[in-house]
Amino acid sequence: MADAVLLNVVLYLPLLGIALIVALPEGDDERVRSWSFGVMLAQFVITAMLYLRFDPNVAGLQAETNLPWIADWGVSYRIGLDGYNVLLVLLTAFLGPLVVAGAFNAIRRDVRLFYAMVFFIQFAMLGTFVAQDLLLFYIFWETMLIPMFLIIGIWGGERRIYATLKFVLYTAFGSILMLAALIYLVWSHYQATGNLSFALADLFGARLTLAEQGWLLAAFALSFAIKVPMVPFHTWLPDAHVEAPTTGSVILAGVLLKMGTYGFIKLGFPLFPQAAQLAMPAVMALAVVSIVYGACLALVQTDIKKIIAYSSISHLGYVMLGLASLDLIGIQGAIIQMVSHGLTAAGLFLMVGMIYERCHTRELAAYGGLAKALPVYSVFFMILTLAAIGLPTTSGFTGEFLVLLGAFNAAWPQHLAGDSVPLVWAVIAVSGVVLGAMYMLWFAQRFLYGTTRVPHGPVADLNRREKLILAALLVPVFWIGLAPDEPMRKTEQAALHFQRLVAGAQQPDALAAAPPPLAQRRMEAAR
Amino acid sequence: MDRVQLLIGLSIALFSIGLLGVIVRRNLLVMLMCMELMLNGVNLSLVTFAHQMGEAVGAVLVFLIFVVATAEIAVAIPIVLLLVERKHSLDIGAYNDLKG
Amino acid sequence: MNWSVLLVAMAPEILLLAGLVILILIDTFMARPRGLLAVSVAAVIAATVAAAALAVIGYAAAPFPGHFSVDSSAYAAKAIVLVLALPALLLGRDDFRGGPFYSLLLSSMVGTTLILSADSFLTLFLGLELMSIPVYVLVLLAMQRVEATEAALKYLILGGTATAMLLMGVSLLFGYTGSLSLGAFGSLLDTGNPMAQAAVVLILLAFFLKAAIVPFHTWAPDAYEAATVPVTGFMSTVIKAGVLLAAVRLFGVNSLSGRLVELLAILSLASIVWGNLAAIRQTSFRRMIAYSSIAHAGYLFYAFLGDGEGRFEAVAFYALVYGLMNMLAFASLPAAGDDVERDRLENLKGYFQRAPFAALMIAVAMFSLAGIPPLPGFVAKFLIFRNVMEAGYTLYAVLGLVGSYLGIYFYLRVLQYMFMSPAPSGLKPQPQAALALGAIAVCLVPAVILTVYPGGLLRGL
Amino acid sequence: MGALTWIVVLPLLGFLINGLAGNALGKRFVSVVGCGLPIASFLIAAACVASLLAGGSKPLIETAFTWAVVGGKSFEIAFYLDRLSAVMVLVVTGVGSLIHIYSTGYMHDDESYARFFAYLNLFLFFMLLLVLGRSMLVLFVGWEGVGLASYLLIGFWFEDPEKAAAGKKAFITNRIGDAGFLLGMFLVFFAVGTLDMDRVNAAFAAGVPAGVSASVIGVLLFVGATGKSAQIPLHVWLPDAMAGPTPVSALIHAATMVTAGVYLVARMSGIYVHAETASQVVATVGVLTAFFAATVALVQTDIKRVLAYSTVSQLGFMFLAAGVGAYGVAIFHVVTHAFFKACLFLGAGSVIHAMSGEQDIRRMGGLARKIPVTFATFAVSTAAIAGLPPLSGFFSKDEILWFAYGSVTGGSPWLLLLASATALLTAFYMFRLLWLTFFGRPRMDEEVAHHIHESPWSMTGVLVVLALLAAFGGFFSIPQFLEPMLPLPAIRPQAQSFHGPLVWIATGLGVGGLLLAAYFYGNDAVRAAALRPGFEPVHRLLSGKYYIDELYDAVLGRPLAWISEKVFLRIGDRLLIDGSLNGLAALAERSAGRLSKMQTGNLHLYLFLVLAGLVGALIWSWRNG
Repeated sequence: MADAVLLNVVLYLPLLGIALIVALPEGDDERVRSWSFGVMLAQFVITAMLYLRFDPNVAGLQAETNLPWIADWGVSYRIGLDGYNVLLVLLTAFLGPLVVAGAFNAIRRDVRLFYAMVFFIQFAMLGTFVAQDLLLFYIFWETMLIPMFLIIGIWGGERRIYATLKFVLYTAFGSILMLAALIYLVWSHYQATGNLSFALADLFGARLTLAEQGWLLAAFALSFAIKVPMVPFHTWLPDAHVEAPTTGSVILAGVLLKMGTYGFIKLGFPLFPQAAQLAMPAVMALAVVSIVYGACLALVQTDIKKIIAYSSISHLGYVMLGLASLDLIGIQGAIIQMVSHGLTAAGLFLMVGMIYERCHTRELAAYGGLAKALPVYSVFFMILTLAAIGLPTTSGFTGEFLVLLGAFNAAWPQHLAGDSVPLVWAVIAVSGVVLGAMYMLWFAQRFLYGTTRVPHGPVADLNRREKLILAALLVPVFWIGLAPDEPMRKTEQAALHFQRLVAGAQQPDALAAAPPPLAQRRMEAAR
Repeated sequence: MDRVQLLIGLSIALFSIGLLGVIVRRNLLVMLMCMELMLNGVNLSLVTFAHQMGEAVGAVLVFLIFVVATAEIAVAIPIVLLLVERKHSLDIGAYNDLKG
Repeated sequence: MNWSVLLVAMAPEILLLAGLVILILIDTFMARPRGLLAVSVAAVIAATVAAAALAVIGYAAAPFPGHFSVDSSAYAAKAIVLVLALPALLLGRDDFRGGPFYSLLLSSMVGTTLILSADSFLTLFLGLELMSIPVYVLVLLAMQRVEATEAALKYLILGGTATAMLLMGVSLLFGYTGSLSLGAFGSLLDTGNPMAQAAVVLILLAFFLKAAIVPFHTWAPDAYEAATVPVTGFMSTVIKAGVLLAAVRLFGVNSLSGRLVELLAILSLASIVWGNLAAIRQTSFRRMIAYSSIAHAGYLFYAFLGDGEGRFEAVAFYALVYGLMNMLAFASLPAAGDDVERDRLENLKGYFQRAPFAALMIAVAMFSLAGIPPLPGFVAKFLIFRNVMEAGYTLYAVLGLVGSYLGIYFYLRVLQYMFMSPAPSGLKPQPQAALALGAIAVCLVPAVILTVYPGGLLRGL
Repeated sequence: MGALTWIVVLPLLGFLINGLAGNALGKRFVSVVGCGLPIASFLIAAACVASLLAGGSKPLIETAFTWAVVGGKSFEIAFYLDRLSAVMVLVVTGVGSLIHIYSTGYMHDDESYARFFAYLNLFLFFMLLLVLGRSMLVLFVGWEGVGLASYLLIGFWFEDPEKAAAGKKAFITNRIGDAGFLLGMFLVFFAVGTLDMDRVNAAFAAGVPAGVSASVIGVLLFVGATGKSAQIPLHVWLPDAMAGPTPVSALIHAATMVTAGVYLVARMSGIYVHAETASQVVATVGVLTAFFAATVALVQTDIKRVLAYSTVSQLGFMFLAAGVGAYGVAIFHVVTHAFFKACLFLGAGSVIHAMSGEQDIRRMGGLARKIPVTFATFAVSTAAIAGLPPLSGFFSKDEILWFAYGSVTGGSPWLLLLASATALLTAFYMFRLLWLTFFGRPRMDEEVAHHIHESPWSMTGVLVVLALLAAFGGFFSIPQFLEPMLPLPAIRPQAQSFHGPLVWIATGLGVGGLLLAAYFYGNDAVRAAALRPGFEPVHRLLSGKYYIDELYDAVLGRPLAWISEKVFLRIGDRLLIDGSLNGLAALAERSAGRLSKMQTGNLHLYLFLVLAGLVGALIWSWRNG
């Protein structure tokens, strides 16, 4: 009970934060900054408490709130923590203060609106993760567009308008189809069971023909794949990242992209297990393509942010690969990889922002030998880079290792059974670690080593605030790298649940034989 | 063919002529007249039906229509006057400043 | 006839009429008329409260059996249109010096409330005309710009044509069924008889024309652009809501079938796409809203594909939210001196710098109209497409949603102007007029409530 | 924390202290920490080994903590000490400590003194993880970790793009190997369900588990080994790695890290004994690498590069041994090689130090008298690597040749042939190096010559110790020491009688090399110079290292860049995806324009639309209504 209250507090603190800074007098930017930071910090502390109180052995929801919201259509205000979201909620809350602190210097225009928007998006993201009701999830999911649109569009770079419109229109298209799909899903579930409910718990295992599942999964998957993003739905990401202010990039890479993968693991696959099983080879293929494609493109970028943006595509490919493996280790690895990427990518973008504030360019060619000019900066940068390419003892390794192990574990038996395609994908994915090393080290070498070139230099090394931000960021990086056991135990139940739902579901011909009423009526309409 | 059908045909003819008139004629006043014509077509049919099935209510509607038609014209004429005062033309083709 | 029943049942209409009479008296006998706004606002509020109250207690009666009856849903509908009329009144003063505005608006309101409890085509026709004719006048009354007369003419001629079509349909219907009751219309929906078909189609198209559905939408952009802000607001919200709710009453609970479905679906879809696309290129804010309102008319008629029960709920909720948001946007526009100036979309550039609050309000309105959660516009849209989907028209629902996707872009463009573009030189911040703030409040408060807890209203409907 | 854990952790402490606070603490303190902790862990290691042997060589196992538990399978961070790891850990900590001490002298004037020791300690930490890890996971952590350390140390002087690039090359090449390693590890995990290597070996001892083939695993793991141990085709990084400071070359790229591959194969011998094909691959690759590298070493002129190629070549020998099943012998050579090669590199370092940075042996000569200690130690080690009895190299190399020929598991004459040829070449180019460096008349310019001086005792002392080890290390027969756990293969019957002659052959090869070198490079290498024109093309090919770097760049590097740039970025992203999207946007814009044009403002048109709509609707509704 107490936990439920706490969770709601966590969810609504950002709105309180908005109220606070709006109440502040115009122009008192310093206070706006410090108060925002305070609120975010409080949020993180409470979330951490929730995390510690989270019982890894309970399979179902914890800290659950369940109130009728739009009772007439069985929409309920239902939020809670489970293995799926607990780490992501923690991650979101953890990045909050860092994001706020990271923008102290960078944002000088419309400060109040800016922090209001940061709070707003924080609210939306947390809501997306904790929502346990399909419509509620969708609402939070879409809400996120508004603040992001403004953050990129107002405080962004040269081509910010193009980037932000591209981002919104890309994402909104997916969401529209998802909306249609979820209405259809709920209604046919109602037709089949007479229980009109948007609660996820009820919708798992809704009676649907394979064809219906296919269509619905396609609709859901499209919007998730756009958010992840998986190749070929990724072209919004580089533009958004490049044009977004540092904060925008950090939020985007740190949490927002995870919403896509989270959607897959929490909704997309479990809701339509039979179709998901059939789709898995395709998903796996796309995932591996994303890994390689993203890495290759990162190899030829000249804009620092773009390099990291494309590397994100590659790293999230691993997440999808882990999910697609349907192997417990792989699933666990996928969840860890989500968090890991959230940490490292956020850190790298923060650091890009820090150098950008000093040197006012993101052209890689303009830099060189920072290790000499900015030793502290370089050390942090090197560590994050290595974490990103999955060097052991960092979180990146834990994620990649488990994902690849899981993928291989799942693929080898199929290979023995005569289907070597998954094995091929798994092997290609493993070779992805080489590509990762290639672009990241190539990047680091141009950036940190060689003869020293600092645009608008000489510039000061990191100040205390920045050092603290990055140091704080490294704590979980090494924590997950050295002792992932604790977080993984919290997610294990969820991974099992996912595996049971998706891998466990057997292809039912009985369902296909008797289509539910809605299908017939749809045919009528089409006629 | 009996009288009812004849009258209905006539009324529909009136209505159609009115509609076509509104569409093809360029002169504002003529257009307004054509609108009246349409309404009269309706009236005729209403009366006919009312007579045919001995239902008074149809005839009642006719009276309402008269009133409303008058009101419409009462609004329309000043508008026409204002327009003419502006461009000194009754040709509807002259009035297409609003577009896009 | 029982007068007490009459008084109670027709309370909203009577209150409005009373206000109307007082206004006319003031106008006639006072040298320098004052307090017009107060009186009209008082009358509308009183009527609203009455309607709402009666709706809540679920009062039902038939003072004029077969012609005029009321029940809770009718009252709810009336309450909705009346609420929407309030901001229009409040905004009106700056554009209209003097009386006619208020009296005309009130009489139009009387007509609107009338059609919302009409049982026979007599009342319906009377109400429709009573609703429309004052608006013809209102369009040109402000005399803010010369094109107003042209707009009024176009509106009047097309409106008149609509009336004629409606009447032709009615007479055919009368000829086929020998009755003028709305019930008769419902019974005609699925008869194969060509005459009946013609009657239904004619009446339906008349409503299409009033609600500006493609290809009968052409009057809307011109009329909306030339009319001043409050009138545009009134047309795009109250009139539209009135027409649609009347249509709901007309169709009753009969679900459509066969050709009619296709007719409705295709034309609505056409207006959704057409409206959303044509809005992209506009430079005049009101014209843009006009096209968006064409699209929204499409969504609203989409609701008729759904089954009878859900229809009223969907249309009422949608009309309310849509109206509130439109009014919110209109109320928050910069109060530039010249009407043409005020209308130019360019003027919104850098609006956030000049008037943050107003800009945010417009932003809320735009996002809501675009149907992006958590704003109520989303729930409204969801409601409509849910009904369509439930009726089994999955394909149409998906197409409609995709069509609505086309609409996002031009709403975002407004935001881009306000937040992301530098202000054109020579624009100084103007504070919102007190009345405008009042109008904003009238729109915002319900909107917020509907955002946080839409379930409440939906349960009521 | 148990003793084994301490062995590993102490260098880590050193890294943290020197890395975080080094610059503040001052050189003296840094040296104490940097050298003290490795020595400490050497002592602890020695103690542990003692207790191991006392305990009847029952492996010591120490579980630090559980890394993760997934689906009932647990990954544990545990340390494991048996005779094999005992040998390795002693070499690593022992030679490691010596080289640390040496570095205090060698790096004395470097501005990033603390950073250097931090890195060295970091390397030691990972290397100890590698050799002490019980689970392949831990081994892999160390495996990647030493890669990181070598990356950092090769690029230690990162201002020079060349050096930084060399570090990158090393890391990426290793990563390629690691990919193979990972796959092999996955396969093992799939087969056995655990990564603890003792369990794995036990499981395979009971027979190859269902569903996997030992050879596939063996080859995959060997791919990892080729990366780490610079075998064909992944040998390209090691010569470039000489860009790092010389002590690094000695420690990482000669004595310890590069032998990790050999250790892996020996450690996984349980699998390789079932993997005939894999073993043949190992042996073949080993011997080919040995020969190939030796030929390249013939013509190198950079003192460190000569040693680098000789390292590659010697590693080849080790894999040859491992490939024919003589794992103990392989480890034996690992140890002896660690001694003499470390000594050689440090000696080279001392030379470079004396020559104030000069590395080109064509500009040396006549140093013997000027830096006697360095010369003496260098000479001993050279003789050792050349395999002159009774020095350590002689014993290990002899055994290798013997098993290459005689082993029942894959021994064959042609292996012997190539190996012997390589041995000859080795002796030749090593003595060539010795001659050009220390004999003949000085070829360096005046003020360099003027500065030449013997290194401080901290360096020479280490050289002496290593030279002694290189000389007498061979008398401690590691193969017998490892026999209990790594039994030597039986000898083919028809080879039985061949052992005696082989000893003489081996000796002969060494001496022959010596004489040849003396002949050609005696009195200022005039004969070699005379020979030169005849062998011009060969010489170019060899000094071009067979142009393998260029080949890789042409076959892999450039195509990858080209595809990424031209195909993926230009065609994929910009043209196909964004292109089509922008197309759609433009379409919407255009149709928007059309639609607003249709609103001409002409009332006739409006009314006509109404009529059209009306008629159309009526007709539509009448259609077979």
